[in-house]
Amino acid sequence: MAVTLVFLGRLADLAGAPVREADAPLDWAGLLAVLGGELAEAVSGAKVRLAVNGALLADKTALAAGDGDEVALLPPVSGG
Amino acid sequence: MAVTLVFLGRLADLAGAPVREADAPLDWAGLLAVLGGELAEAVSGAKVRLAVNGALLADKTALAAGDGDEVALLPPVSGG
Amino acid sequence: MKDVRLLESAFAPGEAIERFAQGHPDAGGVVSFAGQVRAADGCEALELSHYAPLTLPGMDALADEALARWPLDGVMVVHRSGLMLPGETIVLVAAAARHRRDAFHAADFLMDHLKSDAWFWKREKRAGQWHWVEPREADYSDLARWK
Amino acid sequence: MKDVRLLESAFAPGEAIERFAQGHPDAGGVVSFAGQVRAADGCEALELSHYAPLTLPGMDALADEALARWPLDGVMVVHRSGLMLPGETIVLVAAAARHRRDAFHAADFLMDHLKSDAWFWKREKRAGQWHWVEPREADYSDLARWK
Repeated sequence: MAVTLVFLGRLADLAGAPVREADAPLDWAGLLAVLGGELAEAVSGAKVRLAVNGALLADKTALAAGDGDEVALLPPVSGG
Repeated sequence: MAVTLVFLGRLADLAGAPVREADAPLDWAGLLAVLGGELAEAVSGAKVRLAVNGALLADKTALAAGDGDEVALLPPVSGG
Repeated sequence: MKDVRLLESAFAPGEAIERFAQGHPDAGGVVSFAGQVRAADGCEALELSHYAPLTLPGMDALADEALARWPLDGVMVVHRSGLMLPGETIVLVAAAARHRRDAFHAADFLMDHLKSDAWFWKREKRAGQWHWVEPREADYSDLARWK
Repeated sequence: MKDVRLLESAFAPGEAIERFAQGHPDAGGVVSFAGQVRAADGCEALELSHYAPLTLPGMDALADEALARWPLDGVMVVHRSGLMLPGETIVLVAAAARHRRDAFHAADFLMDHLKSDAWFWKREKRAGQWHWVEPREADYSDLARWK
């Protein structure tokens, strides 16, 4: 079934939408393949982090998302 | 005629009133004589300053007040 | 003690500060910082997005860290999200403490973390075009002071 | 730009902060400090006296010094005198600046000077007795940081 990808900040612009579905299971190589091109390159950047169901991954290349999981793609933040 | 002495903070308590008149002309020795006792001692303390007509004296022992002058006796401050 | 809020619509910072100060009658002083959308520089609008599973929990943990680091009577952290116009308040932090230096440090700490270490993404509209804003170098060095 | 006031009666700090922030739409942020009479420690009332020929001119010169030291959009210095009850605001300073660090420094600077280098005399009433308050050692060392 599906993994939900949530794109934040400028990654949502690159993705063309804030949310996208991907087939489960999904690992880091699979994520890059699904994203492709410019978006895969952006997500590979050292400052972009991943969270699965609201839990940050210390090592994003260890991604292992299953059916029903939500993967958030988090570029550098800027608040205040 | 007269010099007006204005006592601030705890000096007003010691003086028993916030304002007192003294004969003009008034120098440092004259001021201490007019004040007398505990009040003269308090005013001699290193942290007490004098102002004549709103202008602080760099050296209070150089006091030279004339008729109509206002001499303020200023103990250590505490605001905020 | 701890008031942490993520707001979707405009709010009055002065009112929030006053309520916070009155809620901490034993504190000698309250330091606050209010950040607003600047009218200068041709900024027409600002939009802040966030990620719900991380943003409010992160703000809450930040408030707890400030409370643990300094002897405070209370902290307030209020952050807007959504679309904002010039003059609107983006962020408001306040710290109440017996001694003012603790309150100054805590408010400073909270702001440094909200600027470059909280889950918000900011973009500005200039001449009709949206531009993503990333923290300045100074924001990262400000943050590093607390490590 | 510069708002310096010596007030004889109670005022609402939040309102003053909000008006100040709105008056500086080009500033990115406003830092404020509000000091209030603490409800704790058995303080029943507080009285601040001042010496008119020195006090307001001194506050005004202090505000000018802050404006000269940091790139600020504006400063506000409001100080009460007279009799105050627990919960009432004694002092309020605010600084508006493009960069928040300048505003933090200016507000901190203003408070350190108002605490131990402005022409006010403070006494507290405890158990029906008035006691003069002098600055703490920490207030003098805080002040020395700016020399």
